[in-house]
Amino acid sequence: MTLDLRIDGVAARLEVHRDGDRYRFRLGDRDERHAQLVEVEPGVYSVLLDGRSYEARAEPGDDCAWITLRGRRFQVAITDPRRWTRNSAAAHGHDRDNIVASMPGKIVRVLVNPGETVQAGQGVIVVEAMKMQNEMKARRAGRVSAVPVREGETVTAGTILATIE
Amino acid sequence: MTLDLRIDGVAARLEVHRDGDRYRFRLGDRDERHAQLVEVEPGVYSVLLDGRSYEARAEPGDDCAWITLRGRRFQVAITDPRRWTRNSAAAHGHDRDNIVASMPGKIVRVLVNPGETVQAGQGVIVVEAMKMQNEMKARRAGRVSAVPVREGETVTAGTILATIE
Amino acid sequence: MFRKVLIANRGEIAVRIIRTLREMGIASVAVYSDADRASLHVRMADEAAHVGPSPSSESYLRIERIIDAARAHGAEAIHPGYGFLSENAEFAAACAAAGLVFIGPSADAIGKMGSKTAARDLAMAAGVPVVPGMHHGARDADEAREFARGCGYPVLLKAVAGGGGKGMRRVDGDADLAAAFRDAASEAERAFGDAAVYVEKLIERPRHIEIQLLGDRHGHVIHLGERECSMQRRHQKIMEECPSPLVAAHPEMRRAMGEAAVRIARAAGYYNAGTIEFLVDARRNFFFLEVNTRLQVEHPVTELVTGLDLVRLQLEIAAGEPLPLRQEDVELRGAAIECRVYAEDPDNHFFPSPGRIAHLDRPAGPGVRLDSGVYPGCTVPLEYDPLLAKLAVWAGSRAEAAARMIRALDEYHVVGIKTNLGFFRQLLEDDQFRRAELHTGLVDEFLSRRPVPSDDAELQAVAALVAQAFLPVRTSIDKNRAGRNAWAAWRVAGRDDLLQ
Amino acid sequence: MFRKVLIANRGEIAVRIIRTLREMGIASVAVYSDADRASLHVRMADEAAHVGPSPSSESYLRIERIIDAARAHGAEAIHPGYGFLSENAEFAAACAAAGLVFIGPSADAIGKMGSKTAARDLAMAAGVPVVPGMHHGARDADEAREFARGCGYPVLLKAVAGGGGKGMRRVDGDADLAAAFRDAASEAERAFGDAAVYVEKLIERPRHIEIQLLGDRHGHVIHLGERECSMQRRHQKIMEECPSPLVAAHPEMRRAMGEAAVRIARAAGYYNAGTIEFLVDARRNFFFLEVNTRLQVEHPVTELVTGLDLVRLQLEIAAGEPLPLRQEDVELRGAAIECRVYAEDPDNHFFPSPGRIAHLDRPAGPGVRLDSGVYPGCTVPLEYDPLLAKLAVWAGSRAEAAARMIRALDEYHVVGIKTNLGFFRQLLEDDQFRRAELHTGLVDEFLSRRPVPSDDAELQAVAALVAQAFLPVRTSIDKNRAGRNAWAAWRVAGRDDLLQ
Repeated sequence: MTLDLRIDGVAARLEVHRDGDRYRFRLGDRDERHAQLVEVEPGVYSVLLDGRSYEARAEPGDDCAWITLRGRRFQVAITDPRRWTRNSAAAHGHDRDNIVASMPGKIVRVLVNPGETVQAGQGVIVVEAMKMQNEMKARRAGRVSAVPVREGETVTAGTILATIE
Repeated sequence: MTLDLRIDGVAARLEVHRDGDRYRFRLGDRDERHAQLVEVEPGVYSVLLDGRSYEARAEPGDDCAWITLRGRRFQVAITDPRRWTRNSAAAHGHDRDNIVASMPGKIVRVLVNPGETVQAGQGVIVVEAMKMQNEMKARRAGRVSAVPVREGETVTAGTILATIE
Repeated sequence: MFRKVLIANRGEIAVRIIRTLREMGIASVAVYSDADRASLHVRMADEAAHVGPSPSSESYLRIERIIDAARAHGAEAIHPGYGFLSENAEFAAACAAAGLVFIGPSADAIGKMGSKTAARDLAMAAGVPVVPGMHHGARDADEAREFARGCGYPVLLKAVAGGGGKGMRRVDGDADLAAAFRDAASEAERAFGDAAVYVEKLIERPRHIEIQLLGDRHGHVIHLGERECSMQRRHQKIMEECPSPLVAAHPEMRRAMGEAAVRIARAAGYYNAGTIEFLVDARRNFFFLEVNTRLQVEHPVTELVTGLDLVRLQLEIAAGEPLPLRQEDVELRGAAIECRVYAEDPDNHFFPSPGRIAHLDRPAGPGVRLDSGVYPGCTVPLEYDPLLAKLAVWAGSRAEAAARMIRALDEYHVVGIKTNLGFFRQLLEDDQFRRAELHTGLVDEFLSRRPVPSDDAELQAVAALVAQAFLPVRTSIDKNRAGRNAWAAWRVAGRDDLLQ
Repeated sequence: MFRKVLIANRGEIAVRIIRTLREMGIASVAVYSDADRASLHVRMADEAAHVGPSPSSESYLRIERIIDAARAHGAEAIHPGYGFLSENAEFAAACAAAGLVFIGPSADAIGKMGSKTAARDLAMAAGVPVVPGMHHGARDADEAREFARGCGYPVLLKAVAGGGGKGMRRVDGDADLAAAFRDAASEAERAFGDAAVYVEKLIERPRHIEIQLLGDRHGHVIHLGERECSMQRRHQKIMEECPSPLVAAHPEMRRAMGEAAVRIARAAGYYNAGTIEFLVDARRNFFFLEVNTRLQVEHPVTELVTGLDLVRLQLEIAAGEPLPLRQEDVELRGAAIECRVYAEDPDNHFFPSPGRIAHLDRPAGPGVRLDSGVYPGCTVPLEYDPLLAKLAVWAGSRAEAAARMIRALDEYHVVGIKTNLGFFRQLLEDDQFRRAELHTGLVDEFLSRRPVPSDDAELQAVAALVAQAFLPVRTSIDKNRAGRNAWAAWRVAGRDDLLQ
């Protein structure tokens, strides 16, 4: 069968034929490969490819899987045309950068105002969680388009703290 | 609710009232106890009873559960009247002792003949498995009522090799 | 020896203490908050007492509740571990008042040494060099600025009651001082309930090297050599070594720093385990930094190299026994390294990453020691320090120990939450670390030069193959199988819901 | 040093070798039979080669397939582990012929020492006392009986090609000899493809103490002290110690036995790692028993006490490097104990208990080393030796090590198959073991006096409570919850089916 994948946001076509735990597959326009794959523990896969042994761990994500092997992490989604367009947009949507709270916390100080321009690495907002104050920095230079939180406010995980364009 | 249990083959009545992870229970005619129980991992239970902390592991058996805690192993079954009679019979059926193959193997030598009397610990049959020869001994003295296997025969796990009465 | 001991702590250190208690045939009593009912230390202890709601201020920091629990369970002594009440003189005194043995130094010694300013006076009196700094908390930003100008920038703002880098700020000039002072004070207030902050001259690119002390209640004090703790992020140790590569190359330093540490301990009438921290500058001068009047997080590296069990020794000392060894009996063999494994996201400002551990593979084999407080399926609570485990290795040499740590990290997998395991993996391969050119700023420097992994078509192909096996796919051929695999993944989640 | 090494073995020893290879930056090639595709050593290796069907006679014992795999993967050397082809001179020669380095002694030395009778001649020539015995396999039961009468009963029948107690029988008089000879020969035939059996005088209640040897390819041979291996069942070691309590109490024995062992090795031109086994009688006389020309199962206790990595040393020696240490550099510190964890049922004649491991909790923490070949959900195959793991502990003294082992065993849980963990737990608390009054019959004596656990109403109550939570119950109130829990259990099973 043939699958449309998105690997770390980049579209790729996977052609795969399975016979028990043996696979014949071709990723994009690369050569066809032969591999053997066994799920040895739930979400843990042992893959033999050209005599090399790989152990990969899979976690479910939103509409995707996170695959970890040899210390590397890959986001892989199986896409259908409709979803593809949306996701590819997001994948290529590098024109804006949201600073997001990765866990619940309290806003201690807001260091920038909407409209200001910031340098990469410049402090944007100070959040306290788990008894530690963390200064969230801008990952890239740009203009602060939004700071939807106020000092003293408690935020939940996933809350957008600031947006840089 | 009240349950008829069989603990290591002995009948016992368990009266138990549950409120979340808190339990009020009475085993047989003992005093009522208060305990807290949490399944911390699948089949692994943390029990707090009178301030003491117990960790128990449960495995499914035939019509019963095997409970291991503090190095001890208990067989516990929840019985209904019909099953109860059958099981109690089995539980008390100490008048015959089957020597059973616990895994596949090959009969190397049969050391006794039906009708012979054997002493506790006397060798009855030699089985070879996993490259080791194991002499199966009589657990108790008695008369050999049956030896349903022949030398050279391969047996599967659970096969009765000899019966002592 | 005691028959029953209560551990006034949680997580990996509670588990580590329970292990030695069990080996000594002493019954253990765990304490737990609402968030910790299913935690490993409760599962492993012989007895357990609930001491309140999840916030530590309402449970693990409540002196009276801890002491009531010890009384109710008939414990004769209390081990405070590290953090929480471990350096709280009031708690030590309360234990004594309740007829319980506090496994640590006297309340008096904690009082003398717990305050950084008082401890510095003590060190100076003992003829040990100290870093120039204020002798008391600054009244306000102005007084702090005044002193900073006097000794010259850069300076450090530090919490008087502080520890673990909390309430600490570097200031490079007048301009930043006011804001830094405000942040440090508020952080100190939150962390220690005391906003007092003082100023100290900052030594550039120093090493952090500390001496492990051991003293019995009969006046006998020895040291167990040093630990190199220069690998820090935001003033928090993340990786420690024994011996210090610098001291190993200059053994006379061990003798000098060890003797200085013992002098300070004697001057304070100190007993049980303790640690004297020093800063060492580029010319190998050492300056007294502070005292930790408790067992250190990083004690395993000293245990691996000396062959001693520090918790066992703490218990013997607390029970009034004399030290079983003299200074000349202390022998260092080989090299040990420890990594502090945190639930945090190195790719997102090292932000804490609490949550449920869906899958866990632990390293083992030759020379690997894991002190862990978690298990597969457990939930890492939001309320506490996100230390999951300490991974320590021992080998004949530092290079072999580093290689062994990399091997162990490769065997270590935590699925469901983010950890800093991969970060350590990179750090251990850093040339400057391998050359042992260490200083407390090395980790931050490394972060700026941290290598970006290159694309790997081979791994990408394997990932694609695994993903198609793992994800449910809408095709006739693979429906059942793929569906089943995805199910498996969801069953893991579903299963863990039962643990709530 | 080699760039890539193939491991001609499986299970825990393959995993243990892979770990050192990884630490040395050497790529590892695993081999596997049909039964081992999902085994841990295949998961952990960098590369893997299939070498045949499940029976070892068609896979792990197939010399040409192993060598083909090494060639196909570009390995430069082969580590044989223990068992399988590790003491097969033909295999060592075949490696050499194929231009591969055999990580072990020369084929010539294996030939000389592999045959028990030849090895005994060698020992006698080196002036090392031996147990009276035949110098060749017995033609038949009559010749065996003749010799037995000569040296006097009791005697031992032993396989000429033997090892690990296979093909070994005790005979107390003429009457039993014929049957025992038949059994020993048939077992020897099956185990080694050689039915030859010889007779040896039996020393009553002996200790089994062995010396670890290490020799480089430049004629330099040293010993790493002894191991006490008297804890045996059916002539198989189940628990080993370093140092031997007897030798620790009489250090002159270490020197005498060590020098005797080195003399034998020199006489045979022996290099790489090897072990000389001795029997020691009640008057502390020692007799040469046999040579093991490979890494021992129990090597971890020597590693823990000497601080050396024997597999690393084996690789360095095989690569032609000189020994990195002299005899006087070998230092023993503290005490180590190892338990061989088997899938077997102590309550049913220790019958092997292969199958699926449904749940696995592993011990960790201070002084605990686990060398395991299994993981949760894996299946222990029927085809091979049922050794699951080796649990070793180190501590400052033997008593502390024993207490630590008990603690570690209490943390170790294998659900789904039977193991001997609980048996070790009892054995470690046996007075005779604690007093270190060891001999090779101690375990059998212990089995006859093995304590029967008394009823415990408290534990019974807990078990009842847990069972009602675990088992599905036909009542309205608890239906869902109980149902769910039982489901959880069945899901475990169902999940594991995916692993087939």
